[in-house]
Amino acid sequence: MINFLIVLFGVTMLYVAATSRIEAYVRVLVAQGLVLFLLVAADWQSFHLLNLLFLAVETLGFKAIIIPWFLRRVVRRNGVYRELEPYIPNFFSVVIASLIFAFGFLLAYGSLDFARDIKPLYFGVSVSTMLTGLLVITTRKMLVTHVAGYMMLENGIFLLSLSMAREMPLLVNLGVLLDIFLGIFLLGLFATKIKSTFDESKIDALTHLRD
Amino acid sequence: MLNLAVNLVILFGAPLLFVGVINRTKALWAGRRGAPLVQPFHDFFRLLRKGTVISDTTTSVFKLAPSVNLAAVLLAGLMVPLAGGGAIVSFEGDFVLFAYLMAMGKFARVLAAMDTGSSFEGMGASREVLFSGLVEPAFFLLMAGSMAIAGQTSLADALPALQRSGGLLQVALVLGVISFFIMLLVEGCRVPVDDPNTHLELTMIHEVMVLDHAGPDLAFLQYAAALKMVIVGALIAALVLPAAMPLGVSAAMILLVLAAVAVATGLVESVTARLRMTHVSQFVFMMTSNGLIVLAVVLLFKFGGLR
Amino acid sequence: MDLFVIGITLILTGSLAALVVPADWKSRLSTLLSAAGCVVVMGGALRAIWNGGAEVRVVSAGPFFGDVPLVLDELSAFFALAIALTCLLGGIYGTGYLRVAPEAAPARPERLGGHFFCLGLLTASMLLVTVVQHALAFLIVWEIMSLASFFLVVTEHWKEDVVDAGLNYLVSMHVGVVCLITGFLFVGGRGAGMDFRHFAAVFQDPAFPAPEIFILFFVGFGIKAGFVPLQTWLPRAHPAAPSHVSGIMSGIMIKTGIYGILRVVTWLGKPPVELALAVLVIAAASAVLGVVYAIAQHDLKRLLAYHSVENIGIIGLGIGMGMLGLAYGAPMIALLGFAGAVLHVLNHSIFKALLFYAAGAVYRRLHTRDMERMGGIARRMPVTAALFIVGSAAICGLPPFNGFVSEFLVYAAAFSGLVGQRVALVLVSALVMAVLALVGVLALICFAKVCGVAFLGIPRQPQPPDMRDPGWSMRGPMLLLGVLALLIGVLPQAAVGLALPAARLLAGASALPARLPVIDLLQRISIIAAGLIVLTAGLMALRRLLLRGRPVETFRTWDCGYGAGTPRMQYTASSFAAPVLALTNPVLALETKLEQPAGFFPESALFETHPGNIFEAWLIQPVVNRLNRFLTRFTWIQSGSTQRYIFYGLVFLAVTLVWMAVV
Amino acid sequence: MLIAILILFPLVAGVLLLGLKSKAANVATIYLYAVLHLVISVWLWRQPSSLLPFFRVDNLNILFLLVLSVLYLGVAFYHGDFLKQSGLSPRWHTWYAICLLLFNCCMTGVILSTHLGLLWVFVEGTTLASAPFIYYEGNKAALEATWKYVFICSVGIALAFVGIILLSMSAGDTVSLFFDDLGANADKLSPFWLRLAFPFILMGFGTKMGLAPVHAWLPDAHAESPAPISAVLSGTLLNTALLGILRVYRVMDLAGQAAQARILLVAMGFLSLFVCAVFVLKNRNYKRMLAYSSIENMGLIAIGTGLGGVGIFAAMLHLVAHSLGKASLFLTAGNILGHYGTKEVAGVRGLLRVDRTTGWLWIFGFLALAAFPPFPAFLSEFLMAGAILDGGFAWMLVPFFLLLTVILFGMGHSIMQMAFGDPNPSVRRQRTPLVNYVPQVLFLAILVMVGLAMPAPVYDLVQRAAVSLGGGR
Repeated sequence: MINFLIVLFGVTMLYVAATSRIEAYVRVLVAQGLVLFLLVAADWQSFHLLNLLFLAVETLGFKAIIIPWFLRRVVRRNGVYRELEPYIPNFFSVVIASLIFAFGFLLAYGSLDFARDIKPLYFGVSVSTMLTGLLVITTRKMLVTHVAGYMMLENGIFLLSLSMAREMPLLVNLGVLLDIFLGIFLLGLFATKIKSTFDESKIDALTHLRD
Repeated sequence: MLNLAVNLVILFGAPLLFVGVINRTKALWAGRRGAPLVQPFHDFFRLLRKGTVISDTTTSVFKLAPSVNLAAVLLAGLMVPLAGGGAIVSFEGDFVLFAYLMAMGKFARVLAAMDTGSSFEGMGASREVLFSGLVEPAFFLLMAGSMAIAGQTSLADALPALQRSGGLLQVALVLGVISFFIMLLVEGCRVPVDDPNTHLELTMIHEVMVLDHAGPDLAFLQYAAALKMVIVGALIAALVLPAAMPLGVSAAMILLVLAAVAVATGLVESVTARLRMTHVSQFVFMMTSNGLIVLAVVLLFKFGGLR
Repeated sequence: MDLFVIGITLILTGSLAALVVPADWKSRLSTLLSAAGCVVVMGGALRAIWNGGAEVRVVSAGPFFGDVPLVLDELSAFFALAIALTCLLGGIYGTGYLRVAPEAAPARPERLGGHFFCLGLLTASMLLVTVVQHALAFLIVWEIMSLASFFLVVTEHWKEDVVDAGLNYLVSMHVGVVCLITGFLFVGGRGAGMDFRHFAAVFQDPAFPAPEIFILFFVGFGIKAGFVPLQTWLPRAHPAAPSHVSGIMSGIMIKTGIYGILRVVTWLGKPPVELALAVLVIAAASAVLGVVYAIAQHDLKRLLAYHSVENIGIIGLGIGMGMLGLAYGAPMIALLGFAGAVLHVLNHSIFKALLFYAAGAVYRRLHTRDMERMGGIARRMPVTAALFIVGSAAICGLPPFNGFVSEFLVYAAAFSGLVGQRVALVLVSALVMAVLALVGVLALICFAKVCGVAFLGIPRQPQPPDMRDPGWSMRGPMLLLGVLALLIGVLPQAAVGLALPAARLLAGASALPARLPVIDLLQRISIIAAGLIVLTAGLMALRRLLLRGRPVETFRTWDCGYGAGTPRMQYTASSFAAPVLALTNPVLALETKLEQPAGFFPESALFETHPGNIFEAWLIQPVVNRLNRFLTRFTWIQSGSTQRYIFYGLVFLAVTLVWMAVV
Repeated sequence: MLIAILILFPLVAGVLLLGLKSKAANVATIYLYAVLHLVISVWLWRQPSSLLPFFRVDNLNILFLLVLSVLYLGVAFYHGDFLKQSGLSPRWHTWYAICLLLFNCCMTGVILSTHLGLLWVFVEGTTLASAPFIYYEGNKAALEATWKYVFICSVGIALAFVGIILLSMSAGDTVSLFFDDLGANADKLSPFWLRLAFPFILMGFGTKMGLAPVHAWLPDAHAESPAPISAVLSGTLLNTALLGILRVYRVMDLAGQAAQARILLVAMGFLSLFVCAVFVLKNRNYKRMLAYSSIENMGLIAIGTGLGGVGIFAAMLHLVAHSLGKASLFLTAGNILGHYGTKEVAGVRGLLRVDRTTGWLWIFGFLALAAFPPFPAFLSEFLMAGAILDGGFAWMLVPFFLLLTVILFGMGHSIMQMAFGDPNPSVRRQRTPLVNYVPQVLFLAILVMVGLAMPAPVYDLVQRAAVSLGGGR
């Protein structure tokens, strides 16, 4: 069950790498939020109640609802629905993404003998998620995509922090903190300022400071 | 004491006679009878008796220069080997002082020339410093050669060594004589370097530098010029004459050599034309190349074992 | 040593006073104090030289630096003497020089505070350089010296060319100090720590790459001293600086580089012959090229700056002969060579300062350094002109002035090598003599040109009404320097006596006899020098006698009967130098502007020569350009695109992760 | 207790100021906190203490703390006039003050925290608190700079977090993330995870510290933010990030895994030197130039740390030298901007004629950074070169000094062009009160004191810090 969820999580990343429709990214974020929630719920016994509630709010409310809703609003307002001319064709990004995943699983496998008490699958998927998130950021041009990619990176990290089998509330909560702070901050800045200052929300608009 | 006296006489008496000989030679070669040998003495004393005309642009440098020049050359003269195989003043490395005293004289002459603000004299000065400048390194190379052989470092002791050792060094000797002769032509401003009795300022060197001097100043300058020729002539004598001779003989020999040199100068002046200014430096540089060859020969002789 | 410390304290208080006291007292008070300090230091130095042996005082300077030894031995003392002398006179001259307002900027007295502060700092740091024997402390003092002089160079910072000069100077000094740092670290790394007194042991340890490190030091100190090919800062900085600063920098500051080299020589022990030869080659190149470049200049102060390169070359020849003597175990040659070098340091500081001060006096009146616009100065500024001519004669090494003495010592080293039995030594000595002669000749040409074109003849442009000799604060130091130049020339024994202990220290020649034969030679020289003066006087008297009662008229210069000669018809500096430049063109990178006169009545014609500098053109510029091109090839790094920035991170992460995981 | 004041004061004061909305109160608070900060830091220096298990003063961070306080004091006083000139509305004025307080609070937190996670939180806090300043000018460029700053640093921080997770993996469930704990049980850590963790942390905090190749945000941010903030950013923020790296590096060292970490640090250091050399040659904007030089100096510190031994001492000394020197330069740059109204080098000529004090401060600041005596940067670079030589990498001296010389040339060129020459007559000398000079003079004076005759206390400070990193003289 859990493994299925994790694999599902990974697959969503492949989908992200494949598609060029921005709303798809948003949906993926929703899906990932749900998956993470389920994962948290799945080993509920390793968290005490307060912590559990906190995580639930974070995953379900924040990751799966608020941010996607926010991003969608931005997309709607911009009226830009597609990630046109990415730096590399989607085909290649799929290839790279799959390579990344292969690497991730290899790493997981390699880490088996060092692993004191982590879940290799978690580990592999989370690492590859993070890398794919970075891949998305570095290959796509729309700012909103960047935010989405960053969120995926966050999800990967969240997954990684979950991958510690033993209870690590501190770290997990720190991860949550990270989400909330920077997520809000980035989005705030992005939505309120950049759109009003720059007419189009392509990243190219932000390449004036150079030497 | 006697030695000193004889040498002083030679040193101070010979110059004007030297010029006389040269002029007489030229005259004879040109088929004229020419002026008597002592004519230069007459000219000299006539100049001394005259008043003088001084350019209104000049400063006291102009007045001072002839005396400085003459003093420097006289003192330089004290170091050249003369009769009795010794110089009046002689110590290790005196050749350095000798060369720099000559240079001091030149410096004074040149400043005096520049002081008049005449373009001709500037021209002459610029040529003078260059040509007689090219002489010095060569002179030092020759000295180096002979010193290396002699193991002595004063003019009087070093120069005779070349012909004393004989053998391969005859080459060096000949080259040395040639070089010193060139030096004489340059220092004395004779053809082919310079033409003492041209009348076109543009082509003069020494003569144009003294254009504005008159009276005693001119006398000093001309006497110094003649003295320089005698000094170099004496160097040649020191090269060719065997060192140890009784005083009288060597005095006679030296006068003989000087006369020969004067005649040679006159002949050269009669048979050759002056060189183009741009070629003079090559001509003078021959002396440097001679110097290098002499040095090489000496090294081969001393260390290479070539005899 | 006590006197030394007291003197330096006085100087420093003087320089600090310049900052605090009210404006109109700044120059007087600080100059007074530093002058007093200099005098005290001279006293200390003289005592140290006469007592002989090294006076040591160890200062403990906190946990970081540890104990800093101050050592005043014969070498340090001699340099300290020269430095104090030059700075003493330079400071006094400076007060007068700065009183006249520099053009284009009001010399408001409070602006001078910083200037005199730097002047005092420069003096103190130079003096300290000669005694501090702790690597790190030495470097600090050294750099402070460079900085102080840098600020003095940029005194007139509103002029555009100053930017170039200042930057060039700063960077050159940095390159130099980098070499020094590396050298000291190499030595210190061998367990010697920072104390110079342990360095000799390191250098003489066979395992230690002494020659390489010596070269490192030579480069480091040579940049300061101005050996070719690293002298490019020099002809820029000296013209840019005010004249008293030029005098001090060119007269003595660059000699601290010489001091450094000599100090390293004391550690070196018995150098390999190749090293000595290398030094000789560099020195010869510096001497010849320096003077050749000087001949090509029209800027009076730049010309003098190039002559510093020449004289550094002569000093270098002395050092080279000395090292050669050490290498061949011929103490007498070593002694003479080093003595010549060390004495020439003092002599050059005297006549070069004199020349710069005279040039400064002229500059203050004419506000130009271009010789082609001068001429006829001697008639309005006779004292200045006379002193400049004296300086010229001295720098050309003409008797009866001091330049001849030190050059004679170098010659003496050469001809003592000449009579030796080693073929290499004979050959090298002969060549050294030839080079010295050549340099002397070229110097003579150069100064004949300067004196003739700038000071004698007719003014080439209308002279300002206030065209007269400077006031006593400027004239006094010049006169004193002139007298010194003559004095050392006529009585060389005393000066040589001061230099010999240092030379003995360098030559390590305890074997040598107490009374050296060279002293007798100096007796003869001083007799002849005196004779020259007396004889000249006699001839002048004779001349007057002859002319008594005879007509002495003045008339215009002979002009071939063409009655309308103009000042512009005089021989120009360019034309005077042209024959020489024609011969030396290959090394000059000379660019000539020539506009041939055309037609029977040519409207205009033009002939100008602008000397370049081959080392700059062929050695330094290419390197700089190549580096520049290489670096600018990487400007894509900062392309402004966020993705790319993050991509760098990604790549870095990937690489390091793999590396970490694999290795 | 004292530490509590340091951390809590800004929070409380911030709330109050929000209520008051009075400019006077804002400025007063800024001053008060600055003074308080310095007093307390000095006190803590004399008597180290700790708050809970989470904050403590030890030999390493006291150095950072003191630098922070001294620098912040100067900057705070510079603000006195700066805020008056800025003409902010009371609301924004207040927010500015609050952000400043929080920013400083977060940096203090980073410095004092004993727990890796906590340190990380505070680092993140610094990003948040400082971002508004970069947007200060409110134009496109400012926005772009802010976006890059926030986004790139966020990614970096996130990766640092990954590093922390990996580290805790290697720690297993026996060892906590307290530095002492990690240090004490370094042998129990699993090397594999440790080695995986380090690159993440190095990159994460390295981004914040501005080490090449993850430096890219730095020039933009430092150029866009107002002068006093640039001073803080460059003078202390970078140090705090460095502290994070140092803490982890120390753990690696104790765990015997440092070999590669060292190579990484040195490599990044040289890369930073290179980047600076590339851009300082052709720079047009003098604030960007200063930013690049920050990259260079961080690189030097990284090199020193990587070399170990004396190198670490040199790095710590260089940290002091750079912070104060760079801060004074940035503040001076503020004055220049005031006079000339442009950040372009080309637009500034004859500074010495327009405003002598600023001109000389500009030059001396440059000399302080260009490692000329009597400034301590000279000593640190000397020791660094020594460390390179001791490490047996003599060849490394060539690029080291070559790059430094290029940088000296590049910076010196711009600096002198600006300081010397004749000013454009249209340039008007703006009113500059004393507080715009005093801080720089103070900083430079401290530097001269340190560089010329390093007092024993300062020496101990640096030496102890170096020793606690396993180095020192």
